[in-house]
Amino acid sequence: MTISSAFDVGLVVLILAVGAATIAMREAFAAVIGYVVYGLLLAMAWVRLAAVDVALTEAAIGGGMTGMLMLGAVARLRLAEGNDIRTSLPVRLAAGVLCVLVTAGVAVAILSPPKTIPTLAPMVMENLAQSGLGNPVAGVLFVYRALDTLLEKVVLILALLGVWSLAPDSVWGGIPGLRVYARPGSTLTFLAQLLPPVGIVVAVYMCWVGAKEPGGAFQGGTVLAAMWLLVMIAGLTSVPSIGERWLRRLLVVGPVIFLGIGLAGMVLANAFLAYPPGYAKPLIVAVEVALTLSIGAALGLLAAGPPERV
Amino acid sequence: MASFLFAAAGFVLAMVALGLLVILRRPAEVDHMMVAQLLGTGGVAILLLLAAATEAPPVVDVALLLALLAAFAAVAFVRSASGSEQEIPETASGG
Amino acid sequence: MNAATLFGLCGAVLVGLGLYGLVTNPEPLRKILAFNLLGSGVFLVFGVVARRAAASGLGGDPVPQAMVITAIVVAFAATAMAIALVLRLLQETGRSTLSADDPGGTDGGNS
Amino acid sequence: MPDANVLHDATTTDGALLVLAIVLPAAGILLSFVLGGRYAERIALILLPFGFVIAMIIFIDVWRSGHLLVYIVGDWKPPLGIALRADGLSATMMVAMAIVFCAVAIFAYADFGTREGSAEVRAPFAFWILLMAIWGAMNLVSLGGDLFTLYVALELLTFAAVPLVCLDGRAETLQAALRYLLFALLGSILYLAGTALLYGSYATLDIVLLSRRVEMEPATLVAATLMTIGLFAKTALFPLHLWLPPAHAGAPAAASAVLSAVVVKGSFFLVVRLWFDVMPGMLGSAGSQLFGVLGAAAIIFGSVVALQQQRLKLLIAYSTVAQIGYLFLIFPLAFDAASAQLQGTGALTGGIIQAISHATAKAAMFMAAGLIYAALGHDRIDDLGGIARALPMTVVAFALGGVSLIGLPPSGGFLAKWILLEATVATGQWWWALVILAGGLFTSCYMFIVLSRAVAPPSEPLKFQIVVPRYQEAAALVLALASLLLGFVALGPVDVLQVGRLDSMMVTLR
Amino acid sequence: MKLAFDILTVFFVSCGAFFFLAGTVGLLRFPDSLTRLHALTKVDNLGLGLVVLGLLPQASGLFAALKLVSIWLLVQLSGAIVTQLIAGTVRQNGPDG
Repeated sequence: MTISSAFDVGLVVLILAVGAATIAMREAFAAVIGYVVYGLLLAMAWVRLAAVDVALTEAAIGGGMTGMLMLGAVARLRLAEGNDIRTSLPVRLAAGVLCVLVTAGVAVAILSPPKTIPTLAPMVMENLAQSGLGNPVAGVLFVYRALDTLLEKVVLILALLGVWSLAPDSVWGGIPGLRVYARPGSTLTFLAQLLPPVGIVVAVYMCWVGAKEPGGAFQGGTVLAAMWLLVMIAGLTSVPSIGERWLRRLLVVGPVIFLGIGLAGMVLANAFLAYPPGYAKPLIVAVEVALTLSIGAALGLLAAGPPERV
Repeated sequence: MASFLFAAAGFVLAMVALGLLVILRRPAEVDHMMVAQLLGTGGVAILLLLAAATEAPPVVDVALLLALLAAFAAVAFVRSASGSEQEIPETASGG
Repeated sequence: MNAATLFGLCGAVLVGLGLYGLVTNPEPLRKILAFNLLGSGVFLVFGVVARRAAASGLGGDPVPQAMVITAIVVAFAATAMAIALVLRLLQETGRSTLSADDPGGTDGGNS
Repeated sequence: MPDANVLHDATTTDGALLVLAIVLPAAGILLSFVLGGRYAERIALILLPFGFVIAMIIFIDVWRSGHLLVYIVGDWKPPLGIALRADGLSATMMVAMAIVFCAVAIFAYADFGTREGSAEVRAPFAFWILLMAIWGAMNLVSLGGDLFTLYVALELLTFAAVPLVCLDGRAETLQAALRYLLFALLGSILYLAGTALLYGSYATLDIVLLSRRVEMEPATLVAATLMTIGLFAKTALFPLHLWLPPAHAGAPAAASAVLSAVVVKGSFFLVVRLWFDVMPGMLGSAGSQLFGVLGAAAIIFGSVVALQQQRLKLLIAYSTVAQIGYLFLIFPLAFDAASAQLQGTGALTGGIIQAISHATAKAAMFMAAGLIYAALGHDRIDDLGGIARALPMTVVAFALGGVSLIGLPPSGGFLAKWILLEATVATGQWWWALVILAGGLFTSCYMFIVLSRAVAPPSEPLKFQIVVPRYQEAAALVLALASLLLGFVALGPVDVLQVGRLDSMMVTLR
Repeated sequence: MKLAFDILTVFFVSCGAFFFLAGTVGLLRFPDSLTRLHALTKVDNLGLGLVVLGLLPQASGLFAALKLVSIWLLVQLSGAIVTQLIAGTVRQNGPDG
């Protein structure tokens, strides 16, 4: 056994232990902490699977944003009444058997790979040059399977609308109920002044490097969202009300530009979401920049929750 | 060289795991908040070592992102653990 | 056993763990957490599929990797929506349960 | 009739219509979101008829030419890229759904219309955007030629449907929405797990390419099982139906109509795609019988529980549980023992007609129930007396919807059940015929209970909460009539459902 | 030259790993939250610093080296502030809060 595979085994054991603890833990707060740790470990697993793009996304979303969301929820749920209902033993046993079956099924599927493992990697690389991109994952996201990426942005908008629609009628168009932790002159204020400039630089870097190397709109957007939330939590900027014009525009600018370029492709290139030869890279970069902003805004507002006050 | 770096990464991973175990076994929430700290430093170190061991420079970016978000997560921890009553605007339930 | 298969089995176990938590845990927040665990297990399966199809000088097949990125973002959006629902339910009834025998509003005067 | 060209792997003329069918709703959503206020309503009311026109053109194209319509997105052919394909099934579904959407839009105008000059209001703004989202998602479900694109479509459907459930913000509906969301998420993630395994084995998720490549092997079987369970959870097939009744009964009437008529059909359609198109030879005799048993259990269970309901909307919701069961009877009936394959003829046609007739009938019934609720301020079945005199059009719509559900001629339900019964005879599986007939009997029982209460004289003078607009009643009635007259398509374009089917069969025989 | 670099790397990374060990021991042994916090942050940051120092010889160029150093600075800075924040919470809620 080489050192690297020993590392992998250790990592897998740790992932499973933390994952199991997250499920088994009594206290919700501890479970959420476990989940944040789990997100970090998973990012490492993605590095080991040679999927740095995914590792970036997982580190940013899986650990950071989801963790923040859950921690906020746990803090509020502490006010809830105790929940003493326990699932009965037979149900748990049945569920256990079911889960073992599912695990076994997936394991069998993984342990019996086809004799020659099929792959699209050569085809992706062959055609990547004409788009001018260097990052194959970005190629898949914005060239070959651009339709999925575009529609997924619509999903994000819908999810945000779904969250907003939970507000009571009286506060529609009001301010999301993000819990702020403002204490003027505190260390948090200092952090919130210091970190965002760095974060913005990192986001720009992520977005810019995405065409060539791992990174891109998702990762950059997530960093932007985290920084925005930080500034809002520290009370340095107020949480915007959801009726603001600029906010709505910011949210849709990415998908709209994406859709527009896609439709232009029907005229200027030969298909929907095709790029005119020679212009592919600048167009994709434009789409990525706009998407970074929109994703940042959408993720930030998703974490901020439905409006709670006017 | 790669094996040494892997071994170092594995060692730091083991230390982080041990630290986590210790922290999470304590009842005080203040201890729990240290998790973010531990992950920030330990995780970054592991990822940097992995980047060097596998000669994959983009992995450094993962470490960069983690460094940034660890601070963010720590704020979320502190916000969540700090007394929930005084900050909540009047619309929230309870209180 | 190579690294890819190892992580694949890890993914399989995570799927089972997440499913177990989703079915048995009565608290909605914990169910959401378990759903995320389940999701990450599925994503790992994608990662393994990508890794073992490495070719053309790439560490893995980029197509499944791109799919995972899409799916992670969708999973986050789902988590956000579910948590918003749980919190709203809490606001409305002072509790957060899914049990059918509890129509909610048992202590409406709380807030 | 379908020609011998097996795979039209190039964009066909009029293929751009398929893009339009997906882009139009997407653009509508984005535009409404940014313009806000009343624009959401205006945009939806303009775009939905367009959607109907597009669906009709696609349908006529497919019917006339007997060819698939294909669009290669981004000019990247599968497996690298994504193809959109319209076969007979998708064209038919799109037209039927477009009709339901238009009727729902008219109906909803009363409840979710905003007054001139008023500020943006929460429920209407959300409703119109979500309606467009469901429309777009259903088009994508119908046209998507790639299993991962279909996953995105499923998620679109989920994220649009869940907020509709709790649009009025009551605690019960929030709870129902949360439960629905958890079920739906579980369903999507299991589906996603299946796509991962399929990709691992065949390096493509394109439906046509997959159908050529799939082999009987462990990974494929596990994948198909996971996907099927996930889709069952989303379709609310017994015993994974627990989320449906509270969610569908609690939503506002227009939303209930969409949820019950349209949304559950989306995941059902994917089950059909998966088993009839991707892997027709994989289900096997035992598997198809199992699907049938679950369907039969749903019919019996749903009907029996529906009979015990005290409230009208819950009764209709449980009736949906039962009617979904019929859709799964097609699997044992379409199974051809000789070739050990699912045949895309007879029973499948019956199933699709059942899906469409249920969509129209159930939407009409939920609308009618919503009007009754609005007029009386309650929907207790025992206190419905006198409503037939007060709202005759509504009660007629409800009754006609019931006629289709029971399966009396000339309704679509009759045609569907007739085809299914024929298939039971042809395949010698008489026991499914018993289930179909028993289901019809149960349905007539609960319809009789409701209607007999509705025509009875009121125990005390009725106090109306609001005056029900005529056009709302008309919308429900039109849908009910559509369902009633659907049976006459037997004389017309039933064979359109076969377009594209023969192709995939020939592919698998190679 | 390469060998000298490698020796440097081994030396500094080993030292860094040792400090991580020390941090964890501190976490185990110190009696109350504030001292544990102190031990953890100070010592682990030192450990990370040494690891970064050890990896500098392996960096592929000036930009990569700069990135490594800036990551360390970022962790250092934010770590210091976050420690303050946590300590503040301890004072406010009491050590068992």
